[in-house]
Amino acid sequence: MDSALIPEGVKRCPTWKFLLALAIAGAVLLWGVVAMLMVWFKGLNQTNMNDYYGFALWIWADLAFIALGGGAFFTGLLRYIFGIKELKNIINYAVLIGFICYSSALLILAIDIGQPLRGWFIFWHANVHSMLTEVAFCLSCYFAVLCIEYLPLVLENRQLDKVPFFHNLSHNMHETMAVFAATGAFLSFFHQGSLGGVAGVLFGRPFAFRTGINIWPWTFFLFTWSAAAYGPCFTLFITWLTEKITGKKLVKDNVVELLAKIAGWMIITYVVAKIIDTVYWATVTAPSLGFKWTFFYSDNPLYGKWILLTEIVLCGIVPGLLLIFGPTRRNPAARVIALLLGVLGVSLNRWVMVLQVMAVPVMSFDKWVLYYPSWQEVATTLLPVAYGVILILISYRYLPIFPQEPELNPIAPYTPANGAEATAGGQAGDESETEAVGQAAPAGA
Amino acid sequence: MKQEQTQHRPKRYGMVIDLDKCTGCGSCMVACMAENNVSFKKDESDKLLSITWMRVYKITNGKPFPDTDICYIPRPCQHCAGQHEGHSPCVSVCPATATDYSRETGIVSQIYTRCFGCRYCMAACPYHARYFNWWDPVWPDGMEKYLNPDVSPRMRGVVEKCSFCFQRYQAAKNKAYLEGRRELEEDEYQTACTQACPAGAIVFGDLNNPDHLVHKMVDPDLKHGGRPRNPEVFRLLERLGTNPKVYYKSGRQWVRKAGDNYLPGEKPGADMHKSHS
Amino acid sequence: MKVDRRSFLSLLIGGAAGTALSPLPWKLTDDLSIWTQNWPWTPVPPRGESYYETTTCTLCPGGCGIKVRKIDQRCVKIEGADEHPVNKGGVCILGLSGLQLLYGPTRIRTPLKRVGKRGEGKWEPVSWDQALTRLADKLKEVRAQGAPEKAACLLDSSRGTVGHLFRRLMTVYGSPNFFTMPSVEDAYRAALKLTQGIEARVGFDLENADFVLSFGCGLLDGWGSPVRVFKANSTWKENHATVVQIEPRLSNTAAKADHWLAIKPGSEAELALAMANVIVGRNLYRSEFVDGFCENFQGLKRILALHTPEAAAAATGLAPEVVVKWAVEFARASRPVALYGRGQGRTAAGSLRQCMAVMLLNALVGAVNRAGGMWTVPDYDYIGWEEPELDEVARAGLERPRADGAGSGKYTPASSLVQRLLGSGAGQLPEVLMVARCNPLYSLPENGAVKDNFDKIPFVVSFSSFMDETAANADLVLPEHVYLERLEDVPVTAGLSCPVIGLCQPVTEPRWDTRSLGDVVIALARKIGDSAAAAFQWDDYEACLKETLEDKWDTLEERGFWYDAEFRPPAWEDGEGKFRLAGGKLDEVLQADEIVPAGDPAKFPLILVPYDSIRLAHDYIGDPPFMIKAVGDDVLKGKDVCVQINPATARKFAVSEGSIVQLITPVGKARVRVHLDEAVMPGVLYVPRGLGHTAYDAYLAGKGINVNALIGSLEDPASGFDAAWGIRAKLAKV
Amino acid sequence: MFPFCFEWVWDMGHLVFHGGLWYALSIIGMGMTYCIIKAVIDTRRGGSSHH
Repeated sequence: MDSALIPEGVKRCPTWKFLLALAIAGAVLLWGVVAMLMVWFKGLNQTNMNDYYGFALWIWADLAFIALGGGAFFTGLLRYIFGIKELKNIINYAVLIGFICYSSALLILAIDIGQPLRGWFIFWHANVHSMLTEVAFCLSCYFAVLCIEYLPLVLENRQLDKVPFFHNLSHNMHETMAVFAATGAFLSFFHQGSLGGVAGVLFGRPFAFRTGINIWPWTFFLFTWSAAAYGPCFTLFITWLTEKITGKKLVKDNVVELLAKIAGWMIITYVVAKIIDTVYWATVTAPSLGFKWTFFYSDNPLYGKWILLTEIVLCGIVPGLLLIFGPTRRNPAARVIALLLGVLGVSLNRWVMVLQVMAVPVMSFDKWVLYYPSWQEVATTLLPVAYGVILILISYRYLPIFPQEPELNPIAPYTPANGAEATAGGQAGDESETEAVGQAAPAGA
Repeated sequence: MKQEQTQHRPKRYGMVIDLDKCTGCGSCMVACMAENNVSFKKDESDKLLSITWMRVYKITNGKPFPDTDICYIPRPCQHCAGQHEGHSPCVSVCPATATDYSRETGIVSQIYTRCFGCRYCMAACPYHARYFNWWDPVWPDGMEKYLNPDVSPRMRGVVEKCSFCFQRYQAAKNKAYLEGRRELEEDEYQTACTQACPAGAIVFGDLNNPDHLVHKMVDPDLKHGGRPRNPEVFRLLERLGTNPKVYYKSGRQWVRKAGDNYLPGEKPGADMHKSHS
Repeated sequence: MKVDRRSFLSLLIGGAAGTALSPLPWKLTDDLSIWTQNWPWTPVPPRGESYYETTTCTLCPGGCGIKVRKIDQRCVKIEGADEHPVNKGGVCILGLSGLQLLYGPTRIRTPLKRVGKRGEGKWEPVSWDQALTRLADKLKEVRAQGAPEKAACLLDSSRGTVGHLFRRLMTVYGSPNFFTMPSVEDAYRAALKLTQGIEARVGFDLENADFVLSFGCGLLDGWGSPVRVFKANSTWKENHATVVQIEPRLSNTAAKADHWLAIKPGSEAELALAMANVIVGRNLYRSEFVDGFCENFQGLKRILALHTPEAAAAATGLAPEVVVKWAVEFARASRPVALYGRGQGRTAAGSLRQCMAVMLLNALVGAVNRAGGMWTVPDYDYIGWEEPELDEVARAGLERPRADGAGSGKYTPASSLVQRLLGSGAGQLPEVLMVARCNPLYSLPENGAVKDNFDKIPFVVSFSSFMDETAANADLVLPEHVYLERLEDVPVTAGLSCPVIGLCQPVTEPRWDTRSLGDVVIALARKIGDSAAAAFQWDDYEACLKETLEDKWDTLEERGFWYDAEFRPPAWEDGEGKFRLAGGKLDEVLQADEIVPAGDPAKFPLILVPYDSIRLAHDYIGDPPFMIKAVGDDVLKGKDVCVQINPATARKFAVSEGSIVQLITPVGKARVRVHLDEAVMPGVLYVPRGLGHTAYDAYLAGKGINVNALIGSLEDPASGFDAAWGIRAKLAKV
Repeated sequence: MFPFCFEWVWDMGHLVFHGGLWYALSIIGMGMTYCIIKAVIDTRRGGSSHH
């Protein structure tokens, strides 16, 4: 019944299945919305945060989402500025994922603040020396860029594209995309970095504090670098997941492998920098403040040394090497494991830089404090995930996200004419979709 | 640079707490709550959710009975000056300029109506001197009558903290102005906790003024962020470079050592004067 | 159709775009943020003229002068009165919380008559006239039976005009049963009578002492007049005086003392006597005092002979050399003083033997009536009312023995033994009991027995301002003003060295339909009529007060207090007085048995000792919300009180930090939370007083346990005072 | 944000920050303006560009 909206030359699952998937994701979304409203109306007492844990799950989610969404700016940078043409086949999806990540981060920020109705004070009364101000401005601006990057894709929907103005606008935006991508990269460099700076400038928190260049602590650069390294991992991982769920190949291997290779090198260079940073911090910065680095990992099993090892070795060196070496990179299983480890690694890094910072006592007579989130916090964190799933469901169904999809999945027997007919015919299209269901059903359920 | 509102020498209001005199009685905490309209809940036993601008920490030397010893450390906001005047851990991070460092008084203020509750300042403060209003403040029926009109009760969702009873400074300045004076006498501006302390353990005044008792007790090295030259006086977390304006005095070595962090085997004071770049 | 939809959509989109571009969203955004800055449910305290009014705090016996900051008619802050001789500007945590009591919801707003079962909380508001008539009728009924001694009253103390009005009422009514709540001052008074043969109180010239030997006194935990002692402590620090705290637990006092002697609980008297032995044995006593003004030194020597440092070492757990060392240091100090009174000293008088042993130490070093020492301070004598005319019934009633036995026979040293009466149920319970300014149902040890005995009293009247435990279990409540609303004299004792009378004066209009207690007594006497009415001829209480304080009134009104700064105890050289060191009743006291905590050590391997904290009010006043907020999480966590236990003991009994256990004693059991603390002696458990209220509001009620429910009372064999300092206990799984 | 706030203190930070911010904002703004205007013109011309 929605076949008129489905892009030309591709098959989509039947509507009922699509609606079912929407309903499932919608239920999670609804749960999150209930929690969100509770938080807005009753206040932050709905969380398990406290005066020692002013930053907790949500800030972690923000940092993680933005790091994972870093695939958008970095892929854009590679595609439009460095001119790596192959990446045009994945850039759409990178933009979509980035869009989801950033809009989610903004939403969570709006929930996380004690006075959401005054949230705009961060712009109005901005303290330009605060890393968070920089985050807010760059994040908002970059989100605007993401909207600009996502808009032409929306306008390419078959029906919208029929409107001449939309068609032209979309075309023009494509033409100027390099400018936007460059601006996006510029903004991303600063907000990803500022997010790193958020923790790194805390000179009252020796676990987080880093020296650096001028006003920028080393975490500033590490965060940008890690977002560029791990963001594409997330893009690739979600692409793989989408392929598994739809049961279709959507992006050609050469594209995936190219991006994976770049990510691999980025990860390895990042990890080297991270190790240098960690060693310097552990041997110079922390001791100068009176702390032996082992102290930070000494109190409880959660924040033991394992967390540092996991972050750097298991989720850093390992995926980096797996993606650099040709044989493992080309092996789909090894590649996906590497991507997953990368995604976990950057999330773990953000976790450590937010929650472990809060856990460690600074005054010698203070106590370690551990925290677990309330269901409201979990629900509101899953809300954007559900929202992302819904947006992907809709976008995938109605927008030509994967340029290589028709070529990789010809509607048998594929002829340009047949494709045109199928879309016009409607009934025939539905039938061919029924066939596809068989493949998609297990993953979809 | 911001123009000084007075042609006179700027003030650096600070506090010295004699930990050997402090008895841990808690008067300072309640004096503060009463003066500053601090709210309370039915259960305040979770100290991670309990707003106490002035919090009295109980510390121990960790030795077994009967060699064990305890000491109380009253902890108001430390009113850090930071590495360079005004670069307090919290002031530098607040995205909305809702907390500010006064170059006239050295007091770190909090603007409740501007704070939007991001809690970054709380993450930045190593002293945990900042508190968030997780709940709407509710006074039991009738008790709102005792609220002090000089301090506005805070609404849910904002951060609050000790202001060195800034309202008292304003009142004293107003009074002095009406009397045609520009300078305040030492006893004209005292915080509620200083005034209430039954042991007289808290001394408050202008660290820049050599006539004030705080200056005499601390003998601050103003070229080095006000570092105390009196060997019995110390500041909490001196090595972080926060340069607080709350000083502590104790004759007990273990108490002074507890004020900062030291590497295993490191002697207190060895690295006191070095701070990070 | 298609056109319609398109135009509808256009309208919608156009409208949205138009609205977005108009100033409306900006205005709304701005308005919303302004609204959050003025939420109507966040109170805005009204402004007004700011000024101070001075009065006297009566929340504890300390007698501090306070000034109340007011904004128009509202009281907004309590601060210490700078000029006041007791507290010199300082103010304690309870004093600071006073406005929460004034304005709090636990106030009783009008006289109440019980309508449901006792303690059920069902009341009927009645008028003052109805309430007084009902009480007067009840009293007349009892008197008509010819048994006026069956009416009794219980006050915090007999001091001041209000105490005397009550006492006068009981006298003219014909009842000897005027009770006061126990305090260490009772023991000091008894000891003074035995040693010097005078009725007076004890004061300490703390500020001038240079060596303070404290036998478990919570000097920094609320002992005496708390703010005054805090200030004295700071003076000691400045003057480099030595403070030695003798106590099994590292209390705040012990922590701040220069030396902490952790002795086994209950062995204080042994230690004091052994120190006396050392001082005598080494000829370190001040012979000019002992030889000059003391009697029966030989008798004392004989008694002390048994109390060797070795014997004390066995009892206290200290090494004999340590006992000797501190005895020598104490004796060699130039202005030493020894202090008695466990904790705040407001729960029980304690062991007279221990009090006496401490007093003897003072005598041996000559620290009696000397600078820096223990002073004999005459009782306040400004109340010089004419003796009332008694009728036949009254005379007969007064002849009858007191229900608690105090003042006669074995109990001669005591003036009031309310614990004996209400706890042990030793005497005949009254028919009518009037309770004012105390909360016996909460604050007397052996709480369960007290409650049972209370239930047997047919008619209980409370004059409390607050719905405390006693008021909640009364039949009639006649609420008095709180201290900020009333006019009254406050003669301070509390160990002050100089006489101070504070004036409590109203700083605010009464908030509710309450009355001054003095007026209530006068009105009650009038209602009773006959000789009672005749004995209360004042127009009202204010007239009575002014008349009584005639020569001091102007000073009181002007300064808020009357203070005899020049007071010095009479020099021994000038008088005929002697200090008796031994003989007769003294020997009996000194040779009385040690107080051993109740319970079978085999069944109850541990000892439970209650402790006092300055942050926990445990007398008549319950902790206001501010104070409860200041209580540490190592004392109260959620609804559970923490029992302090040494980690070694915890290991032995397999309990760990934070675990919930049953604390069982021979008289009761309760749920507690384990807190490991190196500050307490192995084998001894500590639970604070002041928690476990069932009355008051949700800010206080139901938090922790009332340790009085776990503690029994033990009669001091020499005086009848309650001398229990602890009880045998054990821990069990919940 | 604005120099008329009472606590305003001019320093390098403002120049750097606002410089970067308005640079980015103007590029985004000008880029979008260009795209929209060009799309309007293209549409007026009746043409439909191909891609």
